[in-house]
Amino acid sequence: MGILEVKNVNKRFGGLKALSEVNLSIAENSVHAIIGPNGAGKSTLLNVLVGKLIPDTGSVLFDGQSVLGRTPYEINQMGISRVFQTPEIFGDLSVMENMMIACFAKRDGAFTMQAIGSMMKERDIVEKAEQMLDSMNLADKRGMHSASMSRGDKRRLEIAMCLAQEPRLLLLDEPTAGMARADTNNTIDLLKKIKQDRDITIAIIEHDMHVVFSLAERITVLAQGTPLVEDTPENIKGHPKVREAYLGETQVAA
Amino acid sequence: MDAIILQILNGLDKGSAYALIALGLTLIFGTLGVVNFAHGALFMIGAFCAVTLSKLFNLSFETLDPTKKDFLGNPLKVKTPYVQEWFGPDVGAWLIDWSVPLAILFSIPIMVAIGFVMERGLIKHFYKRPHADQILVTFGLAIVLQEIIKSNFGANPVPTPAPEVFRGSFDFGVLLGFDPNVIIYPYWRMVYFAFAAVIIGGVFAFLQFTTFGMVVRAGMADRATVGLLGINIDKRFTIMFGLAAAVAGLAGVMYAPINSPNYHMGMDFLVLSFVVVVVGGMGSLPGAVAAGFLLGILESFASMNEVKSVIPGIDQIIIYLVAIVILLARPRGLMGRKGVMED
Amino acid sequence: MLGLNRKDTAILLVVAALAIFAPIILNLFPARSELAFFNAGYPDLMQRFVIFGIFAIGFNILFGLTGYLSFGHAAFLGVGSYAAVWMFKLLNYNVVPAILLSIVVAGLFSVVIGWISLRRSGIYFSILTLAFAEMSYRLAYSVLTPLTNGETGLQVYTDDPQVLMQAGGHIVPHLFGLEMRAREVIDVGPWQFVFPVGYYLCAILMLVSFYISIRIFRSPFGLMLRAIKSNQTRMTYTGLNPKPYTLAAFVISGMYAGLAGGLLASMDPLAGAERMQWTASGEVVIMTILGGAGTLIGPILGAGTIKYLENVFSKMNEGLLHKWFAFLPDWVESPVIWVVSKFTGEGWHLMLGGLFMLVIIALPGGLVEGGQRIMRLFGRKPKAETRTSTEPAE
Amino acid sequence: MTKTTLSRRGVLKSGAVAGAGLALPTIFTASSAAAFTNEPTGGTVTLGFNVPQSGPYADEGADELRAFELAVEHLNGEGGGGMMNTFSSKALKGNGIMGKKVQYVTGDTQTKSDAARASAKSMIEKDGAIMISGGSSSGVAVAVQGLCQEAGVIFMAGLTHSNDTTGKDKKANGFRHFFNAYMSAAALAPVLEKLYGTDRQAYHLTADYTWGWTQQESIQAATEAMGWKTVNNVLTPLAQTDFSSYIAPVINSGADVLVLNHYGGNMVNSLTNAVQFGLREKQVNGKNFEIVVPLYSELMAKGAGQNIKGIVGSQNWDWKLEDDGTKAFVKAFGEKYGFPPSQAAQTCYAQTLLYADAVERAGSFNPCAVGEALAGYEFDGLGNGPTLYRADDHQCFKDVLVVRGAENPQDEFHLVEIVEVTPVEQVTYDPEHPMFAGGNLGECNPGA
Repeated sequence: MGILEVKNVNKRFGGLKALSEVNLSIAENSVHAIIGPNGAGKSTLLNVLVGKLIPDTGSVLFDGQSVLGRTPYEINQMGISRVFQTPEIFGDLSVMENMMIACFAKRDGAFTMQAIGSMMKERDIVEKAEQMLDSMNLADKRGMHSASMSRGDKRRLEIAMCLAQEPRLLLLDEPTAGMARADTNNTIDLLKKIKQDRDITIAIIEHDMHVVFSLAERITVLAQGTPLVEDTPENIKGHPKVREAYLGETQVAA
Repeated sequence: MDAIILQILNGLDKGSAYALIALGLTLIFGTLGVVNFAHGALFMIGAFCAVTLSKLFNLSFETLDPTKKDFLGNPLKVKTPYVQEWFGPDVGAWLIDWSVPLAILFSIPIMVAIGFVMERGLIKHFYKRPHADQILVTFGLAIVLQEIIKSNFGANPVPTPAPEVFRGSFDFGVLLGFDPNVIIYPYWRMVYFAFAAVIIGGVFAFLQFTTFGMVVRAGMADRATVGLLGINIDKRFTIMFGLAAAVAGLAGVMYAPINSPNYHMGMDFLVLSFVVVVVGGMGSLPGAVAAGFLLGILESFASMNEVKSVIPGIDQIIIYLVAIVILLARPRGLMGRKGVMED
Repeated sequence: MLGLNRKDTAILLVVAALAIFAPIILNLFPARSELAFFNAGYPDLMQRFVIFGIFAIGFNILFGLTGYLSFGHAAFLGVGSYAAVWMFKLLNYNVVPAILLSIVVAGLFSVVIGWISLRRSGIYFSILTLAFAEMSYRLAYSVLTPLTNGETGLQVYTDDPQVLMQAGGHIVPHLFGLEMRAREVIDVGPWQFVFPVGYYLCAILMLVSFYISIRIFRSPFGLMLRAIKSNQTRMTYTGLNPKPYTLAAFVISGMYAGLAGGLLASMDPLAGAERMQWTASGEVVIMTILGGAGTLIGPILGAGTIKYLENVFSKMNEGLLHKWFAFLPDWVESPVIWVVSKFTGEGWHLMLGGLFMLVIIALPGGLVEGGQRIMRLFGRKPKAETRTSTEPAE
Repeated sequence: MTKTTLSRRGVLKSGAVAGAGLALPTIFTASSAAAFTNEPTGGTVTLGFNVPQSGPYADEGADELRAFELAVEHLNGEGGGGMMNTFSSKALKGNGIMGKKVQYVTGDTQTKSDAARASAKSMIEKDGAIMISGGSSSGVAVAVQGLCQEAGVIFMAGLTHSNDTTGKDKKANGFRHFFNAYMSAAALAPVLEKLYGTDRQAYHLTADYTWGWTQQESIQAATEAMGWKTVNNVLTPLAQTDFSSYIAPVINSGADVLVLNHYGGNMVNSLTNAVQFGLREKQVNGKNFEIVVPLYSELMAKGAGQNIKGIVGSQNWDWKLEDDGTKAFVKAFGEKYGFPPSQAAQTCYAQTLLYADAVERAGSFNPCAVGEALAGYEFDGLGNGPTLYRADDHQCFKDVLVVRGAENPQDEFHLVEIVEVTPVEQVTYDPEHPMFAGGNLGECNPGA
């Protein structure tokens, strides 16, 4: 039994069948990649997992509990954090403030009324936030306006915020999209380190095969809204169906 | 039945004014992404174009008539309009009588020019600013414009009648098989409705069938992409602003005979037209038109005695009530697009 | 001090000093001089400064922090006033129950309106709040006249129940016997300073409100509100529910508005329906943005500026202008007066409209930004207020 | 009145300065030496003119302000003296009021009770005004009157037509020269009977706020008393601009008279719409359809243009009256400003003179003394013929004009013509009349 169990999920948009009979199991503490060509239903699946979309039929269980019908923040509080394709951070706030918000969310839940509590009293939050920034090499940017950071830094901040919540499952939506090769490699190293340092399950949706094959322990290939194969990277690489459906000749060479 | 037909007529008529104003407002919003609180003022300026032309035609020279006395007991100064002197009494009188329709021609260049100046001089600098700033600066502009009108024309309404032939009313009921005098409707209001229909149709046709319109519509959908195509979208948007100003102005010109224009009529319509645009859905042209007519008709129904006796005061709040209900039922109004003005 | 860091304490102390010494600061000019026209140190205006200051401080908690632009906040001011006057009518003229009830009623009212309106965001939210406020205004003016006394405004009549009224009791609003309109007049040379009781009650409440608002700005709650403004998507995907936060902010600012309304009624026991009109809601938006939305002190500055200009410019008449410009030769004087008169007296709206435009165009951050620029000009690092740092002081 | 004795006088007080005879505002306070609020101690006295300068009534406000300026000029002995020459009381000498030069301050009521009170307070608290006058709506008049009562200054109401101003909301410190809705109705009824007969079906459109209701109530009572029937009374929102949906049903309702209980912009629009719908040309029940606008003003007639022709209504005063007072006033006003005064201007001018005269006769600025001098005072020569300031409710009783829109005006100043001057006896009512009941003048309040 995996930490995330997707069973018989179907989702239609009007006449278009975006997901059909999707079954997926992600094992705890694994790195699982979901790949597939454009329009394969990767984003729809992701949105189902985080509660943004509700499937027409099927079930999604996280740690044995259904996530269906829950709002994104409830699902997040269950232990699923999401990293977006373009980093979603609080651009108007400082890096430290971004970090603190994540720490508060972990400690206090979806809503607490601390209308006039003083931030100065929140020693533990401050410490934890600083620790996180340290570990992500962002400590020197703590006072910076986060919108003015480089894209790579924003990405690291976003991941740091997700990690501060100590999620059990981290969902990454094309984390290296639009990055230069050097940045991509840094991100790969970062993710490897994260995996090393803690007990966490990582699910990653990715285009870049280099990233996928550097990180993933298992790979699911989606095509036309339905899982084609699920296997280890080695087997996927050589799988004829996958070549046919998606990889093509060029990408594999890369 | 007759009462309902009558109120539908009233509603169409009111709705055409709302729709015209809302159309321009949503055009500016959709193309430029600017919330223009001065749009009501443009409507008001349009109405005052009609007033101005009528005053120009009435510019007079004075001759003393010793047989009559003025209020101080001095000989009365009799005024004769110059146009009557220059073109003869008949043509002169005709010009004065037809000053409102003639003001259509007079107002278009003025309104377009005002639109250009506004966009280039002020609005342009606010594309990137928060909507609250846009609201405030255009609100400030609206106050300035209306105060300028006030200091020139006074606060009192200025009567601006329709041409003689359009005064009086038409017996609709007879046409539909009712008794005479049951459903009568003023000629000028019918003219207004027809005029609004033409303008609305014209704007839609312009956007639908011209290349210019196509580019603008593409720009409304995705400004960045159109910019990448190397098309100078800014210039076109300026022209759109002029067009929207002209639409508001024309709505005002033709409205002048319905209610005597006064300097704060723009503010009276401003809030209402915003409600119309939002109910229709920000950035949706058909939505604005539909919402205009819908609210006009509902407002008319709400003012019926039969309705008022059931819910007292309903006519005071109907527009707002409908707006609330629609916005709760349809998050982006009748035809709004997702993600527009929601942050 | 009081759980504030040094900078915030300094701001609070400055505001407190301004409030305490306002009767002196605002009566800068000797009472009989020509310039006395520009004095503002009389009870009614001083009270308005701080009351509308409270209103704007509260509005800023909603708009400045969460970015939700309410166009119907005047409704809460209005119901606050009505609640207070009703307390005068039913109990007696003591302001304590009146003010408490006005806060409570406005709070309840804002829970209802906020709960509905906050289902939408952006301009849709603005229009919903506007619709509620306009409905309140129009009904108060007409159908609800038995409750609001309509056009005339709700006031206390001698035949009202006033069950707690004792024989010979106070017949004006008072705080346990201390009449709101009582005042101390002190003459210093040609200067005259008025120290009104009502003003000081308002000022104390304003300082309390301001202090609470600083605490909110600097609290985790305030941080969450700013997070809402910044990125709601990230917020929900960080496991936070924006809705109760926004609603809480809405209700808090509604209660501030209710307090302001209750104080208005306590200073002058008459509540008119116009208090709820959309223009009144627009006024607080303008005050906040003019002063500097999202800054601590901005709303107070904005409220004071608008109320002062409204008062001074609407009272300038041509007779006065003639007196002032009498030193000019006639051929200069007439055109000067002609121009100036367009902006004063009847034309004071023109001045106000022009001013909004000017400030918004030149100073996107409002008067606070103007102040910061001036500070910079004098070579000082603008350590003044910024919109962001809630960094905990170590 | 409770006196405020908050504490001892401040130690800083310099007796010499305070005693030096400065015209300082000494507001509401017992700690000053003054006997009443804003007692003028120097060589000048300050009056406060609170008129609408913004909003739809701004033009009316401007005309009121012109009248006030003229009155101040005359009081100070400048200009020709205007109606001071025809005024039956000769107490005014043209040397100011009790020898003190008259100064004035102005403010904007914005036709909102809140703003009007703020503006009046500023005049009383800051400028030391001893009397407040002006305004052009009843809501404002009642609000400011209440304020003046509390502050202890005299309020000389401007244009306010609601019964409440000197009825339910009357105050000892407040005085109204203008006529009211009851008087309009009483004056109109006989004329309407003469013009349109006793068998009429009336349809009322009424502005949905206090003034509209009192006027509608008054007109309905007066017309029903002479045999008319009231078919319907429809309340219209104050903010309404297009009245078509209210006018359209009138045609088919069986009514043959439309009564528009509207004022200002409301009236201009509703009348314009009614004429647009062709009501004036209709024949109903075998009679010509008629429209009545109970409260008229020159500015409204101007705004409605040709639509006003033949429409009957009532006015407090009109510049075309032939008495000496009117002539003197029109001459003074016309020569100064180039056009004849409105009824709003006349009432404001008369109120200013009446106040000044009362001060002279009382020999004191004390509001209580002034009030006493005004209450029950009979005078003439201010344009309205013999007039009584009734002591019971501080309402002036005088003739009321019934006017009609002129068919063929010789110029823009002749838009209305006088049909009849209804004598004062016909419009007088008992102070306890039900439409005015429920109020109480209370005690006069000198403030200090």
